[in-house]
Amino acid sequence: MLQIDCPWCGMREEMEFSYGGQAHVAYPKDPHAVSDEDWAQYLFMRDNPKGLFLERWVHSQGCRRWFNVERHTVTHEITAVYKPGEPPPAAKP
Amino acid sequence: MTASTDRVSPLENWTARFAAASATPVQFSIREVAFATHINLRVDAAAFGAKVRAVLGCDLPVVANTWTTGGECSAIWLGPDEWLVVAPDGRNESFCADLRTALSGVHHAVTDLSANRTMLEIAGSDARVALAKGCPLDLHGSAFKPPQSAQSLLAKSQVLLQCVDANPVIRVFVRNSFAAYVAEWLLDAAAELAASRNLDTPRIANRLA
Amino acid sequence: MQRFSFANLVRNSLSGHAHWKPFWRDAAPKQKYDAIIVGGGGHGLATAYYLAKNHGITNVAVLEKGWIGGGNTGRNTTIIRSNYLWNESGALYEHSLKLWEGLNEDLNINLMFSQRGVINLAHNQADVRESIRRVEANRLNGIDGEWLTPEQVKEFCPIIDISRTARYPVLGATLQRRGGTARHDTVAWGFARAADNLGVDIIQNCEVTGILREGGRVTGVRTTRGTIMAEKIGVVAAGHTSVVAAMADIRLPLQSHPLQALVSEPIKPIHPCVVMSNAVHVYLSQSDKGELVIGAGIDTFNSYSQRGSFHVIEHQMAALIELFPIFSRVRMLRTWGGIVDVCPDASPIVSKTPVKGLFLNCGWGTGGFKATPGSGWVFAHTIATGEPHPLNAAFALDRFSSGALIDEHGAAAVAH
Amino acid sequence: MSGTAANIARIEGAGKIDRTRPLAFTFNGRKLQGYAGDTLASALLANGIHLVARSFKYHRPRGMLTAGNEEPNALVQLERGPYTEPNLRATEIELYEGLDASSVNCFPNVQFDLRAINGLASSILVAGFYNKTFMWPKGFWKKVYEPALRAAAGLGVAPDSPDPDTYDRMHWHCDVLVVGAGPAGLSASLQAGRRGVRTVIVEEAPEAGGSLLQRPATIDGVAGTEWASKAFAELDAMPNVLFLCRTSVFGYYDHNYLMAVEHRTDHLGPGRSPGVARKRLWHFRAKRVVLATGAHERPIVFGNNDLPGIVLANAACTYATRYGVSLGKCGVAFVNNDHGFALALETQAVARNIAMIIDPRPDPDDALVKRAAALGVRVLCNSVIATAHGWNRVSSVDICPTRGTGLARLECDHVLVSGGLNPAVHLYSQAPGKLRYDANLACFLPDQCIQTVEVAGALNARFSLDSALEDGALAGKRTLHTLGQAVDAGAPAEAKDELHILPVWSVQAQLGLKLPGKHFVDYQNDVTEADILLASREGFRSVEHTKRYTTTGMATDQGKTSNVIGLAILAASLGKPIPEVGTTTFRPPFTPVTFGAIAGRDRGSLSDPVRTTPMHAWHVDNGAVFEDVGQWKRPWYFPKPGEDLHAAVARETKALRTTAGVMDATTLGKIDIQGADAAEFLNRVYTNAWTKLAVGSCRYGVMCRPDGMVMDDGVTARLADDRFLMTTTTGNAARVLDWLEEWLQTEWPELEVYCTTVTEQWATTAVVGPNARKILKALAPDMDFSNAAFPFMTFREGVVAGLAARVFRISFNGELSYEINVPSWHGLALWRAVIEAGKPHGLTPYGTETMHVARAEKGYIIIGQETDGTVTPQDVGLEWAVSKQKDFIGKRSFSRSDTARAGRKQLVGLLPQDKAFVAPEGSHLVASPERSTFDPRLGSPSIGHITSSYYSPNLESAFALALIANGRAMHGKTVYCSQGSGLKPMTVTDPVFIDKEGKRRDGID
Repeated sequence: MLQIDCPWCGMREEMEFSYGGQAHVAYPKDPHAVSDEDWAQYLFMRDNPKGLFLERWVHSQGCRRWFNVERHTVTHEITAVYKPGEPPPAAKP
Repeated sequence: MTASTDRVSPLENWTARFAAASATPVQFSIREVAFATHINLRVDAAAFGAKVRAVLGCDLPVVANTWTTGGECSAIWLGPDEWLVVAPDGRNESFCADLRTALSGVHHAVTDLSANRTMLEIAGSDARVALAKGCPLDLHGSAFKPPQSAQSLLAKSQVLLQCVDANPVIRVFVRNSFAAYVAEWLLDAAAELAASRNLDTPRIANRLA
Repeated sequence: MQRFSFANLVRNSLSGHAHWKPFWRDAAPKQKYDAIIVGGGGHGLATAYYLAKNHGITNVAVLEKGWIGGGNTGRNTTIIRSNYLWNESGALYEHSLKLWEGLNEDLNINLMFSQRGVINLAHNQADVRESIRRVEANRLNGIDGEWLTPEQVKEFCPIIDISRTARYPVLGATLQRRGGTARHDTVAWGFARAADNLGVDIIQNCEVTGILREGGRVTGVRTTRGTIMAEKIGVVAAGHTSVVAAMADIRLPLQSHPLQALVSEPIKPIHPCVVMSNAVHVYLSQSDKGELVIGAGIDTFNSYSQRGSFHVIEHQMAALIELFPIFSRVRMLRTWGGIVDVCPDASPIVSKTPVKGLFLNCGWGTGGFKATPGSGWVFAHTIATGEPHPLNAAFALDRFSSGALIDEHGAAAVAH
Repeated sequence: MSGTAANIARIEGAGKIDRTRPLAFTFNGRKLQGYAGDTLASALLANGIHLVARSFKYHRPRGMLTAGNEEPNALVQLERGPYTEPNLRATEIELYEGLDASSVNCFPNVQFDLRAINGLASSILVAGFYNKTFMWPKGFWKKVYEPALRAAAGLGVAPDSPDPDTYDRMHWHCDVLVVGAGPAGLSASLQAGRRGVRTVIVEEAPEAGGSLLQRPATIDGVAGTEWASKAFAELDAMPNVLFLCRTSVFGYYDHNYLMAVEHRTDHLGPGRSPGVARKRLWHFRAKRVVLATGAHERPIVFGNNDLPGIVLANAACTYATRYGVSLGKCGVAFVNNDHGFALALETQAVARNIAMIIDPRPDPDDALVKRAAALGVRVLCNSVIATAHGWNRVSSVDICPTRGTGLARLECDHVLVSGGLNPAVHLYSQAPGKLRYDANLACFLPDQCIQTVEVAGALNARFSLDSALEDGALAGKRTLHTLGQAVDAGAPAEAKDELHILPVWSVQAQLGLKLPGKHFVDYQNDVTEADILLASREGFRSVEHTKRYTTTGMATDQGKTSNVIGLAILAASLGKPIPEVGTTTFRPPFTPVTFGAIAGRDRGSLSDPVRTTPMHAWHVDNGAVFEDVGQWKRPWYFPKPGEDLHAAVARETKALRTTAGVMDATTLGKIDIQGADAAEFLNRVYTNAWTKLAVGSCRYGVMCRPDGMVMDDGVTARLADDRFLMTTTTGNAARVLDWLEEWLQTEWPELEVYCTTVTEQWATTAVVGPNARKILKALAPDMDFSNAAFPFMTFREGVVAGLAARVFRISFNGELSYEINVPSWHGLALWRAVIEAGKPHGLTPYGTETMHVARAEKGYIIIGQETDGTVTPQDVGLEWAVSKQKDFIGKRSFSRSDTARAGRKQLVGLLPQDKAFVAPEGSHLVASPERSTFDPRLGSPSIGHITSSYYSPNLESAFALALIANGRAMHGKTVYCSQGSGLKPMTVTDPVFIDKEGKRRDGID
């Protein structure tokens, strides 16, 4: 069980949160202007890196706020937590 | 045709079981606090907290997971722009109306949830341990004390915990349909602690105090 | 190939088993192959075997970053069945099940394929509806399936609690009698042995680090053991497929998650079949050694670590004990995790890619083991001919653009 | 027979058992006696019983190899009936009065086991033998071979009745978690405890002390045991310290989350602690962890090294010093390191039964050799034990020199073995921490870990007492330092202790000889050295392959004594150094944990919340049969005496269409949506338009996922310009709220909208049917229910039955229908008033089944029944609710080739030609009798399936809804329900069966 630092509530157990997949997947500005392939990119295609990953979580049993997390998908180490609208941490070397 | 205007709380029929489980209140007690006014309030507190205060006589806490009290009310932090206002029974309609008036023209939401939830109040030396059996929060006396509150899980139910006294007295807010489950769960937890009194309950309770 | 038989076993026992040969050669990579399979799990090894056997393509290398069968092949609950809902899935998994039924003879190894029957429990009215829909779909797809009443469930598996007052009452179940389990590791070893026998090079400890391309087509791979050329490359890397595909700049609709399973200590045989319950996420069988083999759920988050969270197991155990109260005093012995690559529609991708000569076989999610022979069969066809086999045509990558998904999540169990 | 007399192997005056408290127990039906403080193993040995078990495959006689959690052999079935528990290790069972244990996996008994005949076939039953045979003839696998294999499977037996015990769970946060209360763990704990940080110490044994309990020691001028009990007392008195004994940490998970199981009542015996949970599962979240898990001694592989009487040196010492048990009259020790050598001497000091120490090293430590001489023990250097002999117990050993030849047979009745130490790296490895092989110490040690963990004591290769104490203190200080305490973290670790070990993994391999007997690596799974060599020969050269092919390390002891030896033998066979072969990864649990303990308190009524509405008590009192809808219990139907589902639903449905029905609709999700942009928000999430909806009116809405598939539906009312009340399906209530929040917070933060769930604020009573208006009038005389004043798809606030209420005129059944909402605390009162008011008007309570029938008669879909995540609004005939003008979530997906294709499956109605035929829901349909079965060339003949199917007393016919390919073009055609044995013809119709014009919903004014 992960321990996640909700940007509002502080450190809480993973069981209070729900996972929201990759962060920063932008809704196309005009969905009707993009091709089926590009629409499929938005709908289904996702990064799936072995390493640092920017992802979304929601504190569903707590403050119900969505936020972003930078987490390593092998060690599960959480290296950053930030609110929606805030920029992701600079790419690590 | 008229109905009885007597209200029925979700744990109306549990009074006797609660009383039995509270036989030694210094160790554990449990009761339902029904029918209090619960108002969910969404607003930008930094900008408009004063308007709210003018109605409620109570500041909205801006520190996460805390509660404040003032006038007839307590306000419990639920999120960065969300509070639960708890007031005595019967104040729901007037407070809702007054809040709406005070906040008119401001982005806000005032929602009466007085009948949405009930409240269990548990107290005594075993209370923290009983909760620790199913709640992943750090409930140690140094970590969870007035004026703290927290939304979390108790076993398989979402709950709002409010520490109203360090002694401790802890209020467990639970939605109506989960109330029986949470009550059953708490009674079961407390009974186990009582049965284990000669084994380890005081020692563990003491370590969480 | 040294034949496996009782007579040969006895003969070898006389010499203290000194003369058994390796199941497969420990091959060193050549400079060039006709085809390279990236990933030495069951699916990759089966692909290599059928490339050689069905298509005569024997100059094939299977590249495995660790040891063969070390991924999900050796980390699952070994359940084999073909009772999928949609026609496309049913056909593919049924083809696989038919291959399983002759695989011992084909590979000359005892895979301990045990057709003890798989039952899927229904716990509410929505489950019942979906179960019947599935059974009837299966029947019309030539797949065996039956609907059992609670009493018939009890008869088939006497230790299940079917009392109506249970928190998750058993309202019935589907049964596929031809379903069952097999010995997972042996499947990888058996395919490796048979493929090796046909000339396939199985190269372990060889990690692919790059995919070489020229003018929109593949030319080879860079590996930790040097560059290896081939004009056809099949990627069958399960949870790691996204990582390998990214080397060819391909983004996939896959997310990798940890999936856990566990076994109990061996106990005397008591559980006769495979029981699955989607509603409470439990699946259970008892191995020929006596261990209860129990599948748990996946962690919700992406991960490449072969370990999961304990609260997932706690949830499983609570549900399991409700269904099987007598197992409360049995003990959990081992837990493990695999990395499953999950597609949005819970169906696999067996497909060509925009890069010529590069083929993908992935997205089997939590259900890949049962598909091993069928997956290898159709993927070998796809690689050999450059076009999908009729059985995997629907499982192409372009379904995510067209919308022709094959949604095997089962109907969402919600109602008014 | 007196207890004392029976304890033939007790050493006078030795041990820490309580000789004033004899305990009677039973083993394999024999009545025996031990003492408080014994384990079952020590009590059996005290009674001279060495043979306690049989091995898994060959059924060889086995006795205790160890005295602890690493025991591979001595498995017993404890107790009988519902309390029985299989495969417990006798070395871990604390003796209690009346204990009843028996051997597992032997028939008819442990002395004479018929299955030992397997041993004769052992030359065939080698590793992986089953992969090579049982294939011919093909049908025999299922009928003959597998049943035979399964008949031999398993060890103990599961109980045949539910568990009478209860289990508990606890979440606990701390600054420092110390695992292991041996010298190093205690030393670290004292550092932490005295600093006042929140500390937890977890110890597997009943008391603190670890090795101090079994080895003579002096610390700070007092005996080791006294030091340990003082340390315990000091720590246990600290309010910041929780000291748990009889507790095993079995899992080390992410972010310093550790799981432990506390055995709270096992030592008292079954059924003696009513109300007390037998085990408690601890969930620790620790800021820092100190692992002081010690080390396991490991055996040496030689001929017949599994005979009862052959034990690890540490175990022999423990039995002598802690339990006062002598293992025999004449023992020899076979050790290859100073640690084992010292243990043999410590045993001798108490038991006085060790004749000789056999040591392959040329030069054991001088001081130890001198002590041996003083204790009267001969030391034979440069020598090994080649083979042991004996029947059910060792009776002699063959000794031979490490160089040269020549065997000498030595009579003995027990053998002490020490092949070195395996630090207990399991938890560290789980963390996950990397291990490194130390060639000098011949063991794996912790190397690097991604989590904040310290290691101390024997786990950190500090094998001697002084060094373990120092190491523990240092680990404690380092931990405090990283917690920000002003503590000098101390100097970096110095050189580790020396073992002076000469690795001997297998005597055969060491001598380069073939020796007689079986040479066991994994005792319980009967894996021999020959099996590992065979695996290596057959190409299983990765350590994981070898493990899986031979099953080394996969028994219930999880390879604690066998893993490293197997690895070393494999490495030697490959001519590689051990680090190049690697090690297997250790996974939880460190020690087996019962399923019940893991399930904890989530049993029975607490296994999952049962959610009920305020009216539930009335439903129960009035005989409702309930169905599970998610966690809710909803009335399914209300049978009258003698009625089954069919009869009750026929009656209820009839009433709803002819008089009136009443249903509890409280469980529908309700979301209060407020803010200036609320209408715009609904425009984006629903497929239809919301801006122009008048205040006081309601509208049906469908929402889609971005892929265009229907996700949920419901009626939403406009309470004010800037306020809507959305309803959702029961099962999707939470999901829809999360969905709305997700879009608001992450995609459209600029929208001024707040969502609040009010599902349980309101209790909802639906009054339905031609008489509904009459009933409402009776209940709310002050409200105007005329069509003009209160038209369809509007709501009004008013007083109903004396209660403030909000009444919605909406209909999920085509009838005149009012849904009365009152605060939930008034729900039951209102319901009762409605029932009363309805009595003159034929008001009939109905459940979800009748609701289903009624809505299906009108062709209304149910999410999750007509939809399954693959269905668009157009597929189910809702294109009227899909806006052509505005954009909304999912709209883009409708133009994809497959989604836009003609001939998709579409919702239709079906009328069976046999009106009595109620097709089972889920049945499939075929287009013609000629093409009704599977054809390998053409595939499935199914053109779709039945989503809903009922008998309608109103239609006087069964009817159904179905999704079939190109269905809207097929109205009037006959299709066939492929059901069981036959094909039933059905006519495709419009999905609306009743009142297509929609007249009924206005009722009679």
